[in-house]
Amino acid sequence: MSDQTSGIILSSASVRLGGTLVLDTISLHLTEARIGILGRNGSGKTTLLRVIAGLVAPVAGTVRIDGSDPFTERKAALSALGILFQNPDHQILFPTVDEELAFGLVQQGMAQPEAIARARTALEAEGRAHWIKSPVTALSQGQRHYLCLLAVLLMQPRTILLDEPLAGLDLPTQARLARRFAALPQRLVTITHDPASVARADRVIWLEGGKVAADGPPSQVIPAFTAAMARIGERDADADL
Amino acid sequence: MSDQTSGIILSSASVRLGGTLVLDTISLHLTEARIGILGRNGSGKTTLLRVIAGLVAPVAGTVRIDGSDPFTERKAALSALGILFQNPDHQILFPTVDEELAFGLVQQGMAQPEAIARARTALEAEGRAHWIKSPVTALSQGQRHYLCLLAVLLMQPRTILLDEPLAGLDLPTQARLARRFAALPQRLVTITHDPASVARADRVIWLEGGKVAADGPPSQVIPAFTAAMARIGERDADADL
Amino acid sequence: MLTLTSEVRIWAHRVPAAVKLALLAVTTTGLFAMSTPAPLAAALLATAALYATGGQRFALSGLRLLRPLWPFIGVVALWHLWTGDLTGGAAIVLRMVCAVAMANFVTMTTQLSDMLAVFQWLARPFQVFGMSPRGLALAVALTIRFIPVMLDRMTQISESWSARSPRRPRWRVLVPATLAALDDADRAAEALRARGGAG
Amino acid sequence: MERNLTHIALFAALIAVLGLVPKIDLAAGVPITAQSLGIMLCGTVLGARRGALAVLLFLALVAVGLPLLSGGRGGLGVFASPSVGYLIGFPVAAFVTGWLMERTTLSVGFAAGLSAVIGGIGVLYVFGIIGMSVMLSKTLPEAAFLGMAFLPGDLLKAVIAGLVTQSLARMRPASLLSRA
Ligand SMILES: Nc1ncnc2c1ncn2[C@@H]1O[C@H](COP(=O)(O)OP(=O)(O)OP(=O)(O)O)[C@@H](O)[C@H]1O
Ligand SMILES: Nc1ncnc2c1ncn2[C@@H]1O[C@H](COP(=O)(O)OP(=O)(O)OP(=O)(O)O)[C@@H](O)[C@H]1O
Ligand SMILES: O=C(O)CCCC[C@@H]1SC[C@@H]2NC(=O)N[C@@H]21
Ligand SMILES: [Mg+2]
Ligand SMILES: [Mg+2]
Repeated sequence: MSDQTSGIILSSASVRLGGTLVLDTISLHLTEARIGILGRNGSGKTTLLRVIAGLVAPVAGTVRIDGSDPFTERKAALSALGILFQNPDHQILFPTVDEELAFGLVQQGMAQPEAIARARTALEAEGRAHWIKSPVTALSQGQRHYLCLLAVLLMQPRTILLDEPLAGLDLPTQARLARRFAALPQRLVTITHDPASVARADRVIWLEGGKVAADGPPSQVIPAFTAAMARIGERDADADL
Repeated sequence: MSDQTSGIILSSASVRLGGTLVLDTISLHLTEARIGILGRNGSGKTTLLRVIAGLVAPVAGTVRIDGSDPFTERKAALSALGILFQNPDHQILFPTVDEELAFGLVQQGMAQPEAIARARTALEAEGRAHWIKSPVTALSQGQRHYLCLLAVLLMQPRTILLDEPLAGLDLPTQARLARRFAALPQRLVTITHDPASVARADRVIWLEGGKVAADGPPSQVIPAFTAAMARIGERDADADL
Repeated sequence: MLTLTSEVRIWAHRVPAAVKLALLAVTTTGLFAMSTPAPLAAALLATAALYATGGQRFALSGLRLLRPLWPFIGVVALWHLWTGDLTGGAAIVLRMVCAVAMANFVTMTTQLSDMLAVFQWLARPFQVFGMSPRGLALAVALTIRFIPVMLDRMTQISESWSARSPRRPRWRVLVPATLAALDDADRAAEALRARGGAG
Repeated sequence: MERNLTHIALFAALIAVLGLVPKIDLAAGVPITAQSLGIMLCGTVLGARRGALAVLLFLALVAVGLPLLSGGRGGLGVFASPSVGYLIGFPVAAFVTGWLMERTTLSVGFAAGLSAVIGGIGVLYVFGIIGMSVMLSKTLPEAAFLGMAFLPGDLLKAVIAGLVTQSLARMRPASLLSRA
């Protein structure tokens, strides 16, 4: 694969949801190992993730992941991308841990018994073999988050998209998950409204009203973002709150 | 009302949910204006809020708000306490802003037209008169949060319980809401897992496994909490994640 | 989730689910062909014997499953005492109790997954309507997964109501609850697509 | 495709959750239950096809042994009980309710209430009453007499189905698949 087509490429991509233009002619070529997407509530971060993952189609422009269209070429997209949604309860589809873990593998063409066996091996490797038959409702929120991560990792995607991966978790759990993320060999795209959590990324993109407001190394983007947020926070603008 | 009975009093209160003891003989007398409740995920913070608000009954011990039992004396509890739940989507019950705001007033015995008029006045005072007929779904998450707060304030409770009031909101919105909270004359009980947001409370209570682990001024409780969390976060304990 | 499959394992657990279901269909049809109490009583005795082969604990839990039939037996008895047609009444009660007990026996001795497999096989003709067996399996898993989620949501919504009202919410929770179901459905669809879809 | 599937599954779950509202046992062995409201909502919100499939899915789960009928009942036995007519009628009722909802241009709330009365009461009662007459060996008029005990409650449920559907239409018009 040439350098021209590898990575995540958006060319003048726009997304319209329920009549409003949520992403407005975004062009990006993402190849770095650790990418952060910063922005306020409603700035279009989750929508950017969804269009990259091929969950919505752009109304204009194109999206290519390693050369293929994630919306139409689903098989290719599955091995290219995994997503960790913000809320594990929006991601978990099955009543028990083993079914949840096996599902993605079966989707990739593995037979169910083999998929279950692989899920078991993965859990054992993580020291959590006792989870295998647990109902997902018996896991705590942090544990459910972790389960979702395992399910994504099992599918061995080359890139993982994380939507506010640490929101709502307590500090020790945040620390542990952050360490786990840091150790992953995959490319990570992390969405957040908290600049601190992308301070060590290779590249940070600041979204504002569906457009790219800034794009560069964290040392450059984060101070600008923080200053802007502090400025807005001081005002008591009606429209925003 | 004597000092002995005013405020929020829990005497050896225990709460059992689905067979597990979630709060274990808690005794507290809360009279301060700004109270913070800190704790990890699953430590029982939300359950403490629910038992104080009379939404669940303790299996042992008693709860008294200004002398009355919030579980059985609902009328008294409503004027004593308002709650801002963590997720506004679980709190908003009506399709439009005016209905949502008027609901609590009608429940307190006001006639519907008068309640709607009061809702309108309140929105005007906040510079948001244009919201009055809006469908709640047209509001952003921060705006919905704010709507919930207004709905609680309209009922003029003497104490407001806030469950993770800033979670998931962007920094400017957090700054504005925090200012709004700071300006309220009511007693505020704020639940959080983030020590920074209760640094300026009069009193901080640290819950751990359904028991009070520490109770005192923030200058004393917060450093201990932060240190403990950092210590736990460094370990990679299986059971917790 | 709790199922009605008995935790006391007996010989009938080893009989293939399809065989049990086929036998059940035949015997139930047979029951409805009988109209006098004597053969029906014999059938009920045979059913009782079937339960007895599972031991006391098994038989008792089978008896518990018949409890919802009591009011029905009462009304039929009264009705037929009043009309004087006692044999007719006896036949109705015997047939009902026997049919329900036999069906329960199959339920109690069949694993959920085995039962589902038979249903998937039976659902194959529906494929022409665009319902794949795989889709059915997915839908079943999703429903079981979301029942507790939805219950939680309902509790939260009623608490939000109770926090502002001294009255009970009653049917009013249905609006936000249905809305939550619709939103959950949209999010689950997306999560499904993110991992390969329903195809 | 995925959206159809998840909507069907979530509404099957909704019917199951409504089974936790306490039922009232009546002498004829068929309880007064909130689940018939769930049947109506499947039709008014999801429309004919998806609504009926959601109900079929729910019934399949009951049949395979999950205790999802009101009062924690389930298994194959309930299909040999006096309720069987109603159970068979459930998917048909949801279908007719949804079909009417899709076809009328009346205001949403009114259309939903009316569809629920015709599909969720009229059509359902035909099945239910025939079922009771067979299972209880009663004549049709006798069975119909027994079935009338449900009428006040079911009319109330139809009104609720109308109100709920109307509120949904106001809050999230795009979600009302029966009118999409
Ligand atoms: N289905 C929809 N119909 C209409 N507008 C939508 C829809 N989904 C999202 N939006 C709007 O698109 C904008 C961007 O939404 P998005 O979820 O991408 O924001 P975000 O940056 O992820 O915000 P947050 O930090 O709150 O998660 C928001 O203003 C939202 O209201
Ligand atoms: N209905 C229930 N049945 C059984 N256990 C429950 C129930 N509700 C809560 N729990 C358990 O009680 C404990 C405390 O729950 P609670 O919601 O009060 O925690 P929390 O401190 O608010 O956590 P978080 O920060 O995640 O919101 C958790 O371990 C939870 O699993
Ligand atoms: O739970 C069951 O056994 C199935 C019950 C069917 C009950 C029918 S639905 C229409 C009518 N209205 C009620 O409230 N109950 C019956
Ligand atoms: Mg988002
Ligand atoms: Mg909580």
